[in-house]
Amino acid sequence: MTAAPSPVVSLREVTKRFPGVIANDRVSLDFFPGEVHALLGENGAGKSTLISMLAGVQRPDEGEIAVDGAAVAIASPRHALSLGIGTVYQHRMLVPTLTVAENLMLGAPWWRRPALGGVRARFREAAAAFGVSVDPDARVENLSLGEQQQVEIIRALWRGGRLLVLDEPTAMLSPKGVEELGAMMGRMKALGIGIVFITHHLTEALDFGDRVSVLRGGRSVGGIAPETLTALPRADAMAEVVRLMFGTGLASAEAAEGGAHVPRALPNTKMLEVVGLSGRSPRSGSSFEDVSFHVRKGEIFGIAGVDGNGQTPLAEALAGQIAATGSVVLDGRELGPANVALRYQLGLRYATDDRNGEGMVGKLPISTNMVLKEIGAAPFWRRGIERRAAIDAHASALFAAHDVRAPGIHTPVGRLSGGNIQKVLLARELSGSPKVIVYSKPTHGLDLRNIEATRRRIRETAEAGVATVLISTDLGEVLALSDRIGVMVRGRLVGIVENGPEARLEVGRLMAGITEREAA
Amino acid sequence: MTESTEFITGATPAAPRFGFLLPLGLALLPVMAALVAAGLVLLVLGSDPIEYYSYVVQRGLLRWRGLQATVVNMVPLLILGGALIVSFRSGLWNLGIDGQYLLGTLTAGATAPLLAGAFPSIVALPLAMLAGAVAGALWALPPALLRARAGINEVISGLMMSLIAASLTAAAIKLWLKDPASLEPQTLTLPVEDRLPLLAGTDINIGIFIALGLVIAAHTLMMRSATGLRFRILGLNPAAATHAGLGVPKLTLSVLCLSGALGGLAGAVELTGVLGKMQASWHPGYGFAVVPLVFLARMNGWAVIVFVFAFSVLQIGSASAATRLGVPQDFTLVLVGFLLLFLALSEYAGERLRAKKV
Amino acid sequence: MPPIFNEPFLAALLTGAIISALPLILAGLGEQMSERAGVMNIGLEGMMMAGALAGFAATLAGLGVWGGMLAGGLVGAAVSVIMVLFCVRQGMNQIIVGIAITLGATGVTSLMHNAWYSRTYPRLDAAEKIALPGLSQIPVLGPGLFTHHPATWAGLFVALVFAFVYRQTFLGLNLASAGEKPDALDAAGIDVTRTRSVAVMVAGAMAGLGGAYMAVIGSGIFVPHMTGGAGYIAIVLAMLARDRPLWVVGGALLFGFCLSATTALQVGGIEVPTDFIQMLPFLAVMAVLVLFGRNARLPRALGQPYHRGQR
Amino acid sequence: DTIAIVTPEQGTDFGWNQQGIEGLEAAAEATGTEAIIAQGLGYGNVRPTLRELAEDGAQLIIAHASGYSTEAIEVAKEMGVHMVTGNPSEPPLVANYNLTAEKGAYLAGVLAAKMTKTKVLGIVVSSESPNWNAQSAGFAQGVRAVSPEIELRYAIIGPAAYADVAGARRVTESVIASNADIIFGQGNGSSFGMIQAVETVTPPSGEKVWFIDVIGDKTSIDKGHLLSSVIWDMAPVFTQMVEDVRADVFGTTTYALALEDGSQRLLQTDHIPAEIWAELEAVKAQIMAGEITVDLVLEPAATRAMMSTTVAAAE
Ligand SMILES: Nc1ncnc2c1ncn2[C@@H]1O[C@H](COP(=O)(O)OP(=O)(O)OP(=O)(O)O)[C@@H](O)[C@H]1O
Ligand SMILES: Nc1ncnc2c1ncn2[C@@H]1O[C@H](COP(=O)(O)OP(=O)(O)OP(=O)(O)O)[C@@H](O)[C@H]1O
Ligand SMILES: [Mg+2]
Ligand SMILES: [Mg+2]
Repeated sequence: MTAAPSPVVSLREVTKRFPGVIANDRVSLDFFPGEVHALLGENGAGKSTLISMLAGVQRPDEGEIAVDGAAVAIASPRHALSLGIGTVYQHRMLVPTLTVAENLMLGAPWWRRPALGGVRARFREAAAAFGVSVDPDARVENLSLGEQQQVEIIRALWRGGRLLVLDEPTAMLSPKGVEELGAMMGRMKALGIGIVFITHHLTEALDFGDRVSVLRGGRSVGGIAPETLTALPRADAMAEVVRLMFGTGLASAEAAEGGAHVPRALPNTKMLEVVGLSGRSPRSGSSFEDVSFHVRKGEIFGIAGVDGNGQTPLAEALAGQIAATGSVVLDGRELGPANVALRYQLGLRYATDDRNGEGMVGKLPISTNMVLKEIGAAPFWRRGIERRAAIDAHASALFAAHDVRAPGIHTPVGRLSGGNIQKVLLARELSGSPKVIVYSKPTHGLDLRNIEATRRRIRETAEAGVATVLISTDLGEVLALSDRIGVMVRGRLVGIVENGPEARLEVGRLMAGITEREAA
Repeated sequence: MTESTEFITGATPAAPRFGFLLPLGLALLPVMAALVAAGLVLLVLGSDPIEYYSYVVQRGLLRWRGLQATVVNMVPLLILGGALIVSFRSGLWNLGIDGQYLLGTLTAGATAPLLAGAFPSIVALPLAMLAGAVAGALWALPPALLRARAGINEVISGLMMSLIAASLTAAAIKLWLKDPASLEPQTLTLPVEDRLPLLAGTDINIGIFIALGLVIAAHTLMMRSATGLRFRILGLNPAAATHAGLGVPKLTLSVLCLSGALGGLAGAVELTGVLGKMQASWHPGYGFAVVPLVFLARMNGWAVIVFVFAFSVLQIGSASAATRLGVPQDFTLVLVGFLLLFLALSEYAGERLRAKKV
Repeated sequence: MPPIFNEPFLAALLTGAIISALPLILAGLGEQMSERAGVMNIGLEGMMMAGALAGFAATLAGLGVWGGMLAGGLVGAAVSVIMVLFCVRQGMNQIIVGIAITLGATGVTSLMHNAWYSRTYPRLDAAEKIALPGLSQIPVLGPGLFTHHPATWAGLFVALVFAFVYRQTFLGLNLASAGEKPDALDAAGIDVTRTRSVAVMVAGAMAGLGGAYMAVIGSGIFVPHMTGGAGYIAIVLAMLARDRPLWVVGGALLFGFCLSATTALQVGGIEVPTDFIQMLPFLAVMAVLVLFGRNARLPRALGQPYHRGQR
Repeated sequence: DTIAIVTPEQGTDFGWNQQGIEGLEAAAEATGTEAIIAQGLGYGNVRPTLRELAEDGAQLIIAHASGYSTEAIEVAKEMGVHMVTGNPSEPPLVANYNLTAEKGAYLAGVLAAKMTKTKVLGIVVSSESPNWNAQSAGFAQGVRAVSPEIELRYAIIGPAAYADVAGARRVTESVIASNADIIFGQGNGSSFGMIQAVETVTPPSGEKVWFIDVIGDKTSIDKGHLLSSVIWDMAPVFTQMVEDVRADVFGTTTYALALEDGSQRLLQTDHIPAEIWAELEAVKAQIMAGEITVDLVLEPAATRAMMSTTVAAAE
């Protein structure tokens, strides 16, 4: 694949400011046809902002965007589409009350009649090729975030165009899904379409990317050109990227792989015991059935599985957010009916994966969100009246400890970048003295440095005696952290595997559904 | 429970206590603009704007008698403002407020005269107010239950309950509560001397202090207390409320009933303070006067006081200005319309400025 | 039942029911579209008043019933431009602007009436009715239900048109998206502002038509405050019906029939306090809410201004 | 001196408000006093206006809506000003004026009974306010005096439908469709809706429909259907009041519309045949002579009863 000489789209000295932040600072980049351009950078580096200008959602404050060498002011998403720039945004962009098919067709002239028939068929193929089964007539609000993202990717691929921008498209995909996406990007390339590929997984970046560029603090701090990239041994390339992203030596390259698992001896006290638990999420309708497992003091119990297999409802049931049948025993105490507040007091924490949807109140300041689950409790409230000093002090401490990047603790959380919101959320759940923590995709959307930090924290809190349930679609992560691993398929816990050299294979076979119900 | 609520909760990261100063500053310009616009209408009507406006200020503000009327006029509006602050900041849109006000007035009208006969005012009036508050809360209950149990939108049910209340109170008075001595269908009258005490030598009853107290209380509750924060989270992101274990249904019930109680109290205070009796035809529709004021005040209690005061001056002043200059009373509607429009414009400009500062 | 319940009387009652329902239908359909697109139009009452005066004036000036309806629609749309400029384009608070519009329009029309008509109270001739061949011959029901001015049929037809638009066109999808997730619509390449502007102006036009119908066909005369809260009832119907135009029609007819029922009982000499009967339609709505209330969920983005790229 | 009136609506309704205002102006003219008109104040709390008028030097204020009574009496005592209301007199400050025209309505009833061809008469009211009730009942008595067979159709537009023209027209059309060929209509603004109906529809048997109005004289805007009107001329009453205030006997007598001084009378239009008018004059004389007594009925229930029972009697 020879990169065509002249770029499809180029950014020239583009600057974008937001209240309190310079999201992009004189960034210049070229995107070539038939080339996958991997765009890397830590949380808040300005990736999404940059592409939002390509998509016509934001306008540059300074600098210009050139298409085929000619400067254009991209006025609107419509304009962007008409220029052949298609985008899959980091946050979902589907209309929840419309069906998948209707969403796919959105944008046609208003007087026309939607011809659903053809779309259904076409979509089914595409979905199959993608290794997912989503009903084109399903209402989008009933899909998991993962499924929603897959639908959007398919939509973007359909539209084709000349430049395809993907903002963290793999964040919620299964390993198989990621492979498929890679293959598809390959096909697009062959058609001479340029692709901008944003990810936090260096491996993916290097697997699929022909060219790598890195943003840091809003600035473009360099990258690796195709020829160098092909020449360079993988390890060196990896090291180089890490250096660009974080300056020297801050993060080790194999952190990207999640680090290696070290077997530990654990006390035999069961901190959390789940027996025959079943339930379904009224919101999403997805459910889980007859799930049983236990977690010992200080143990990390991983739950692997493709998104959409009932992990979220399971987590919500454990947290007491949705009703469920069966028994959940915490530290020898039967928890009984759903009751979030009580469970929280007893030391059961749930770090949700739906940070914007339910984890945070976007319009409230970071400081308030940090104490969202302790409203009314001392020292933050006295006789029901809030004590700002205490709250702010608490917030500032966590703010620093978790390295949140934002103008200040009074910034509305909604303004933060995806990764930084995640940091605030973890900061809140880890504070205090938890006995059991249920993580759902704890590092999704985080950059390397934060992934490393977060995983270290998960380990430390576990070693401090916290029983941990780690739900993740990132197998590497599960293998890196867990002592034992359960696998969920279609709402059932199809097996539990001791972590070890054989684990990856065993888990893979379980996920593929090869062995049926030989739960330990 | 996934409903648009932001436009009623508004973006309010812990609004500073005097955050209303900016809107106030921004209020002067639009007021001028509105006066000019309405002034043109006056010219078309063939009367002198300057004369009209000076009358309004004269009779609504400068004249002692007028000022008193203005203050008295504020009482129910302020309490209703408090009720709306509670509900709007919680993302619940209690448009049943007029109905709750009516039920409160009716209940106070039915009980106060009897109670005043049996007990000294110091006991009777608080009891009547309590009754009014309870009635208001009860009237808010059906919409609250529908919303809490089945997620049924409270706007529709609220409006319905208001319309029902208008007929129900009228029927109740005509059929059961009518004062036999009066031709007009109305409840027994609470004797003047048994009403809320007046400030020495004025027409102003102590209801104004109750009202001011309630608005500030509502404001503080929402902005500084744990309960208030729970309410606001409910408004800003119900899913988060569930996630944080706040018990959404219970919160919804308490918000709407509290708001309803205040609504009822507004009626009870006005009845025991000024009206003395309720007429079958009594539905002043304060709600729709207060709603825009509360929005303009960005649900800030202090600002609500200011806007309600200005609004009352206008109401009292223009009533007599129209009388004196032969301008039809409905001109006031036009004037208020213009004011709201231009004030909204500046409120919006203010929000823009604020956004820049953050 | 008393002998007075003769066919002409029943016919008059049915006619009355339909005529008093139509303004609610027209305005309600408009509000429904506006809300579907995410704009809460509280100014409906004012737009109806404006339409009523315009329609009356035009017909009085000799433009005929259709001329009056047209004028009403145009003026209603014109008033709604305020809403478009301030709320849709600038993103100002829709409730304040809506109430401002209602107050302003009510006041201005009252002043105009005072200036133009308050000494002479001009009145229009009856709008000529046409009997639908066949249907209008049905005994008892026929004459009342199927003998109306064509504008009445036009009004009902609009409901079907709306239903078609919502189900069968991209416009329908666009409107729904603008109300549920405008950024998604924008990302799909459809201009949210334009979509909402159209919806709001349609709402204004429909409210204006409703007012004009009330003044030109309903009463044949204009007096201040004559819409008497019909606008708010229309808003409730729209919210209740969500995205089903025919529900608006049903709800409005329910109101109309309750009103006629009142008259029937009184004239029949059956004693019922008017206040109670006044409550019936509202109680009915509450009942509907309790039964089918779950459908009364409002669009997620209702009332929220849309600013591209804002977090 | 200064006298003032406070009315709920604008004085352009050819009815209650207009007659009140014109009456006051006439009285001011006659007694050489200054008149202040506060019109269109709605049905809310008018204490502020009353106080203001008193402070502006009005010695006599007419609170021209039954809903104003309580406020008016309170303010009268508070500010020592003479106040006129619909409630019982409390001299020296509060006087009652009972503006009920049951006698005039009785005459109207007689007129209608003699003119109707369908033998069905309609009474349409905008509310069940006492003075409407008095007239409806008076009308009914007048009709009965002529013939027991004639049927009465009594319909209320709504609890307070003073501006509901559409409703008025709808209800009136229904009543006409039930075969009424004369409508006795009472309801300020909404009267115009009734007139609209009278002008545009006919009963099944096709007779011309007549309208009998109350309080004001709409001849100037008639299109040929205005049969008559029960006129309330308030000038004499108001003049009397002013003089009594001067003579310090204010409120010792009740002030009422009377056939004697023509303050309560039936409007003569050229649609009324001369012989019938002559008979009406005779009936009027009998009433004044006390040979005919017209009961004053103010309660809604009692009023409705008069209609329904008679309907039953007619079957
Ligand atoms: N609309 C906005 N309003 C205010 N601030 C914003 C807005 N959009 C982005 N920012 C700020 O700009 C900076 C860059 O955000 P951006 O989303 O581009 O980062 P990112 O590289 O995509 O991070 P992540 O990997 O976590 O998605 C962040 O500090 C963010 O808070
Ligand atoms: N109706 C909805 N409204 C808002 N958010 C929703 C809705 N349905 C799903 N979501 C969001 O999508 C996310 C995933 O959806 P869901 O609850 O279905 O998970 P799932 O299908 O069980 O898949 P997994 O368990 O692997 O996350 C949830 O966290 C929720 O926030
Ligand atoms: Mg991003
Ligand atoms: Mg999920």
